[in-house]
Amino acid sequence: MHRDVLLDVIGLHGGYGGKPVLQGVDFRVREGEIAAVIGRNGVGKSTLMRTLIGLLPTARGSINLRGRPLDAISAHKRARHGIGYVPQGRDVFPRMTVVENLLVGESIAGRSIPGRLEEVFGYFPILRERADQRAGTMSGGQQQQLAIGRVLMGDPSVILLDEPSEGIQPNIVQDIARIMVELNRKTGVTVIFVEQNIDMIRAMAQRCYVMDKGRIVAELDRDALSDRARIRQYLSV
Amino acid sequence: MEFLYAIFSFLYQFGDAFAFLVLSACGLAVIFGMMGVINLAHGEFILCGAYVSTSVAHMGLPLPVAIAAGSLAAGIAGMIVELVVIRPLYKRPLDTIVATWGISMIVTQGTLIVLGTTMAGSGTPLGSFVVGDYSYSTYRVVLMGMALATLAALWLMFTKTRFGILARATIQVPHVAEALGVNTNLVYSLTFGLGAALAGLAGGLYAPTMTLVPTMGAAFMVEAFVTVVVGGADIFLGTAPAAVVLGLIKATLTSWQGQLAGQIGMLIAVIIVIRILPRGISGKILKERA
Amino acid sequence: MLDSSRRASILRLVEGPQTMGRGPGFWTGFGLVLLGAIAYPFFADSYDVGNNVYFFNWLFMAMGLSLIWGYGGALSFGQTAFFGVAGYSYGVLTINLGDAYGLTLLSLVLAVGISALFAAILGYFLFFGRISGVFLGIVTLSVTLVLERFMAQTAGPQWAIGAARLNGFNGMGAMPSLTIPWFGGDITLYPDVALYYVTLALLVVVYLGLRILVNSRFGNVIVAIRENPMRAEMLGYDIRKYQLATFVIGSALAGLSGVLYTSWGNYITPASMGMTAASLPIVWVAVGGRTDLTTTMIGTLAVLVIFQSLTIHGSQYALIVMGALLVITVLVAPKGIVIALVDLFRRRRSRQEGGA
Amino acid sequence: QDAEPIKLGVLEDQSGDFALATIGKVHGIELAVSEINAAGGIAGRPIEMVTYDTQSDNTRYQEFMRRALQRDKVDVVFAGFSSASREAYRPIVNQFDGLAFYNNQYEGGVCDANMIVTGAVPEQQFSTLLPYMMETYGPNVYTIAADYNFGQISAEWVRNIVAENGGEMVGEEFIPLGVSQFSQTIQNIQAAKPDFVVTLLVGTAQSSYYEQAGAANVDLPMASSVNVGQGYEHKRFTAPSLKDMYATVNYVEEIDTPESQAFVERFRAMFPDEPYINQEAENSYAAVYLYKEMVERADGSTELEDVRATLADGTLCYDAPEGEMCIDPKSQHASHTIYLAHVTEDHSIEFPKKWDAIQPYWLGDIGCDLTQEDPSAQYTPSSNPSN
Amino acid sequence: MAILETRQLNKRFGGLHVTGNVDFALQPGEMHCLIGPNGAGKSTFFKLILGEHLSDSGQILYDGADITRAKPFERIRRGISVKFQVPGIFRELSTRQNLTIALQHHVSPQVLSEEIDRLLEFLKLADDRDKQAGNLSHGQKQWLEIGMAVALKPQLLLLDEPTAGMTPDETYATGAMLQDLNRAGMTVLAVEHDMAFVRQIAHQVTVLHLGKIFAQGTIDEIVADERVAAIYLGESDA
Ligand SMILES: Nc1ncnc2c1ncn2[C@@H]1O[C@H](COP(=O)(O)OP(=O)(O)OP(=O)(O)O)[C@@H](O)[C@H]1O
Ligand SMILES: Nc1ncnc2c1ncn2[C@@H]1O[C@H](COP(=O)(O)OP(=O)(O)OP(=O)(O)O)[C@@H](O)[C@H]1O
Ligand SMILES: NC(N)=O
Ligand SMILES: [Mg+2]
Ligand SMILES: [Mg+2]
Repeated sequence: MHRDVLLDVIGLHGGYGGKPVLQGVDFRVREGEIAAVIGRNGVGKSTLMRTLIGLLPTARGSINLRGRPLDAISAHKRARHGIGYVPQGRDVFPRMTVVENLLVGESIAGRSIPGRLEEVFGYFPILRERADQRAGTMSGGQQQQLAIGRVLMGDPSVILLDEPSEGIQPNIVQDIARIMVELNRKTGVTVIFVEQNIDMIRAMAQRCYVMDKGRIVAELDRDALSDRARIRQYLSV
Repeated sequence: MEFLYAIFSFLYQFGDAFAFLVLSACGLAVIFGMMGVINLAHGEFILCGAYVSTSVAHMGLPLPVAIAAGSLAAGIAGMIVELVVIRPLYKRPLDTIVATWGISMIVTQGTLIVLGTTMAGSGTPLGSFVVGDYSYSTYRVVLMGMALATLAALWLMFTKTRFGILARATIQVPHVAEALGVNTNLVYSLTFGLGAALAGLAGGLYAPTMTLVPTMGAAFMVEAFVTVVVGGADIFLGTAPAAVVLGLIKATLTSWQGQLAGQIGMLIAVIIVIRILPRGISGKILKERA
Repeated sequence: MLDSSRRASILRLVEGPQTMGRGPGFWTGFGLVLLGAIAYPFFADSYDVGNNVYFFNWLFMAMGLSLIWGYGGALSFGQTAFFGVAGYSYGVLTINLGDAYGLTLLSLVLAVGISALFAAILGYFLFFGRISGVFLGIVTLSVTLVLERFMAQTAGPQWAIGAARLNGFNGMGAMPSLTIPWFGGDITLYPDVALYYVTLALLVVVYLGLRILVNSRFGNVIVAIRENPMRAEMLGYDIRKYQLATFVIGSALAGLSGVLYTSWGNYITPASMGMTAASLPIVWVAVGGRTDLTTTMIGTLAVLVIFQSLTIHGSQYALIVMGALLVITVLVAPKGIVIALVDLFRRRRSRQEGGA
Repeated sequence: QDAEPIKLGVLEDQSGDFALATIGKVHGIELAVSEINAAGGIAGRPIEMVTYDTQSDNTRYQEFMRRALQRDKVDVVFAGFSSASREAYRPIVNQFDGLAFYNNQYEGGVCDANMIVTGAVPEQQFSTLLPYMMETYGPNVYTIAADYNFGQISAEWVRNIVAENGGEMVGEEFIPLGVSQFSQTIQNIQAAKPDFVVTLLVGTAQSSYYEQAGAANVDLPMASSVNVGQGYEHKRFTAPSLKDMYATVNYVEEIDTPESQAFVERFRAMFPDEPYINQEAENSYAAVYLYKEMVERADGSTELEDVRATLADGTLCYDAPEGEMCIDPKSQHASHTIYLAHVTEDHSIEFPKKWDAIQPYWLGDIGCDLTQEDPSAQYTPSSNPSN
Repeated sequence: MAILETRQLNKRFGGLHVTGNVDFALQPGEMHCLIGPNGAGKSTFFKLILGEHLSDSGQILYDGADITRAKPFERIRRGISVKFQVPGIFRELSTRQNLTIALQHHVSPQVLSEEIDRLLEFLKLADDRDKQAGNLSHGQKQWLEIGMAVALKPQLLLLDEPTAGMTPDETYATGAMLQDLNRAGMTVLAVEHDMAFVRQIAHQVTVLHLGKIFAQGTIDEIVADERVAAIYLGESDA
């Protein structure tokens, strides 16, 4: 299968103020692919995600989306290019209701998509049940579902997920993986996700990048991903 | 009949205190209550609204137009201040105390130097009416109506419009709102501008009834801050009941024991209310409701 | 001579992660500044000496606020309440007790004690009621404004305590200055050299004492409460007691400022508890960098000196320049002006060294 | 010749809440100084002004009074608008044994050898005003007054004089400084049905009363010792909110004697933008000339004792724009020509009455005699050596 | 006697009954896991035990004493310690200072420094000792908080999702550490969604569902329970 390169990251350096974290990240993700990023705590996975969406500046190197460099444009404009970002630690809007949280996600598309709210409620029934609850009082796992539902509201063509399984009960982890795969099949959405949960990686990923000390140090393809032990080994590089 | 007159007079006094608290507080409720910016220059936005609306009125334009112009001018001034001074400070809101204190000094003294020590008033319109033994200013009834209308408009705007939702999202978790496609800089600018415009509105509305001097904003500050804080984190749930409670206490004590009692009584009420509701009135409402 | 391990253990008391100034370099600088301060009266005229005492007077309140707000995270907008209570107490006590036999010193101690007691009662009400954040700020502001408005209307002759007329908005005057009993006649501490040294000594003692406090276990706990009160409580600390203790100490220092101010000018006014007066300490402390005692002290002194000289030389533009300075400071020096200058200096030096 | 200048310290509120009423005082001093210097100075010495902006902040008075006396070593200092500021600096003047002029109308009673007062005092303003008002409008009086010493002591004067003249206080209300909302006060006044209202309002916030009372159509005559003459409310608020306000002033710019109009002309020539030349501006102007007269009579000495000695015979006078002002040796206060200023419906001023050479007699009557001893005290009707 | 016992513990938020008549007992020396669907009330149950929320009715006993109304710090002083679900650290203080504040209670100043170094080493935070804790990565914050909780040397350690965001190896190491501590006498109650971890450490497992105790037993019993699979585990291969 030959698909176009969607996201091309070349020699990416970045981090926080004076302190570099990313030290030359190279990888490419094709249109319609589901790619995982794995690695130990503190190697820079979340930093990579934040740099991709534009919450952190590119210090050197470049990020290209469908051939266009993103580095100079601000986060909200990147989102408007159809990138949906689910941060680690959920970061829901605590004093807004569940529905209001979802509505904010529409900004990715810049418009309200008819029927989409119902679709999201279909994926995550708890959100319908708690539509008027303040998001900050939801349980951890409920918030995670909300955070995922929120980006789906904006019909993104690329989804960045930072540890989506964190705090989620096992059967819903499976559901989320299934939803992502299904969405990917139906709409061709590209998914890049950071994960530690081997089951989820195996259930979702078509390709997997291994990160260490601010660099991509290995790439696992479909075959390699069928091997649990191998993933586990890479997770603890 | 006497009894009805007495009731009317009490309602009028309460409404008067309520309107002053609400109109003083609304702009601050947006800028401080929502955005977390401790705006010690709130009074100077009020000053801006008052001066501009009075100048426009002196040009012969009708008062409503003049008031709108004052509010607009304050709003634009607010957006400029936001861009230049406030924007770098969202991550350290406490520093806005110093910055806005500085702005307040600059504006107050700048006004004195440029426009002199005072500006002639434009006069209170609409005359007076008599109920029982007392005659009342009609315009102050308009102020009460404006206070209610402002509260309603704000509530609708922030809970029912898309802008309102995005504004609240931006203020609660800015980086996530940004990452979800919200132009947070624009939202900040508009929100701060709105708060300033509301302050300007208060200035425009009260200008015909007050002395116009560069320090006039100070007259609104204490009332504005205590109302917003007693209201608590959720300004839409909090500001109105806070103004009711404080207005009632102030009006009752003032009529019973005079202005000093009204002032001190209101401040003591603030202390007691916060002691009973350590997260303000809206904190209490939210807890019950959640 | 101190042997080196003794010296190290003394240093450990006054140094630590909670204070920026550290190491021999800092203490050498401290010593030099102190020597300069001690020598100052020999080179300055008596107006300047007295005027400097006036500046020193405020530093106690600033350091107290740094402790409460910078270290403890509780923004008290009403330190002036304690300033005023202590100032008026000193006035009432000395007018009634007189200034013989060192009774003014007793009055000083009592007045500071009264303000501490007041802080303890208010603090109990606040912290045991779990009031925090802006709510704390507004309650403390309300308290100081209530005091201001109350005192402002005590003009009538019925408002007197013993021989002391409270005297309303005009303020209370004619209380004796501090005196030190001495052989062959008391030394009256007018704003002059003797008072300068007494105030300077107090300043050094309070500064070092606070450094010891913030670098102690107690200091660790109060900064922990600032960062995350729930976590601090979940480590087993009764955070209310720590907050209360911090508040009382900081407020007693505001009280000390109040007494010194009152004695300095033989005058205390309700305006010193009003809105403007209440905001000033916050501005001073924030400008210097509230999370450190040294920067607070330097910043406060700088603001006081600059504001006064602007007022003297800046005519009607003084307030505009002051305002602009504040805005610019906040924008270019996020951690306070002192820390920004230190950083700048360090960067310069490292660049020079790198280049060499 | 390089004669050593006479240093004149000036501490006035050029910014903050009181600036409205006090910038003109500084200008009045500047005008007098330029005139005197142009005419050869005081006893051949030029006057040099050392001016500080006290920012309507009592603390600043303390800082700068010390500075003026101790550092600048001024020969005399003109200082203060509010009585509170005067009381803030007075101990310092005493401590350094300086000489200060307080050029402001006030509640009276300061018996202090280091102070000379050119402002008008209650016996000059109220003993004239209140009998006239009661005769014209009736005996029932309601006082609203700023809630501090000035207002309270002035109100005490009003109370006493009303009683002495057979009138009745139907209400008395004290307004904290900074209050700007008066709906309840207006209603209280209407409830009491007075024949006229005495307004002793201080500061710009309180002057909002007039607009609000006008809007509510209170329509009662008013009387004041401070308003109009200081804050020119009739110029700042729209007619007819100050209709039938009567104020006893020793000066306002509308006084149309030739002396007054010449003064206004000279003033406006130097300060074309001056919004209003109020009574304290004239007091300040006259004070410079009074001081000049004192120094010259003391043969050019500026020593406190020499200067004060020139007052002893009670002939130290100056032909001020208002008329003759003389310093009373016992109290060191000035005598004044008092004008009854009446604000008409269109806010123009007419002067239905004028009293010449009203003496500041009260301090002397109760036993203040600065030629004999210096208590450095402030007395009130209810608290003074005679009772 | 149970070290921790709740009797008929109830908590509502508005109309929502979050904890319903929970009778729960934990034996000294036990390693116990609490599992259950998102929103089951696990974190709320912890907060009730700790006093962050006060229960509407029911009783909480610790070591035989009634602590239902006790202040949070009093409960900690009795020997309970906690790691929250959302990391609770002192963000602007260094990693080192965070640990100092936890340790200074009961460690003498002489050995404090060594003790901190040991702990930093163990938490793999030695390189980040002077970093502001707020700038640690998500996983590092979790480690730090576990470190602070353990530093109190509690009798009873409560852990709310201690291994969320950890790699499988790190999860395993955490489990091993807890087992060491348990052998030294510490009782552990952990909320987890990671069944491998639960299997590794738990003597007993309690399933909470809709605020009620739904099932209890060993991990094998729980995994075999089809009702638990239906509401929680799904097609697990744990
Ligand atoms: N806001 C920040 N400021 C400074 N340094 C930071 C900040 N956030 C993270 N870091 C540092 O950057 C490095 C990478 O952190 P990052 O959050 O990207 O790790 P991660 O791979 O996502 O880890 P985890 O699996 O724990 O989430 C870490 O050393 C961390 O301490
Ligand atoms: N303050 C609150 N107000 C209203 N509802 C609340 C509040 N706190 C919690 N809840 C609700 O109570 C229920 C239990 O929440 P809790 O956080 O205890 O769940 P949990 O079992 O820890 O879930 P998770 O595994 O997702 O962390 C949830 O439905 C949640 O939405
Ligand atoms: N003297 C006055 N008005 O205070
Ligand atoms: Mg991460
Ligand atoms: Mg939970």
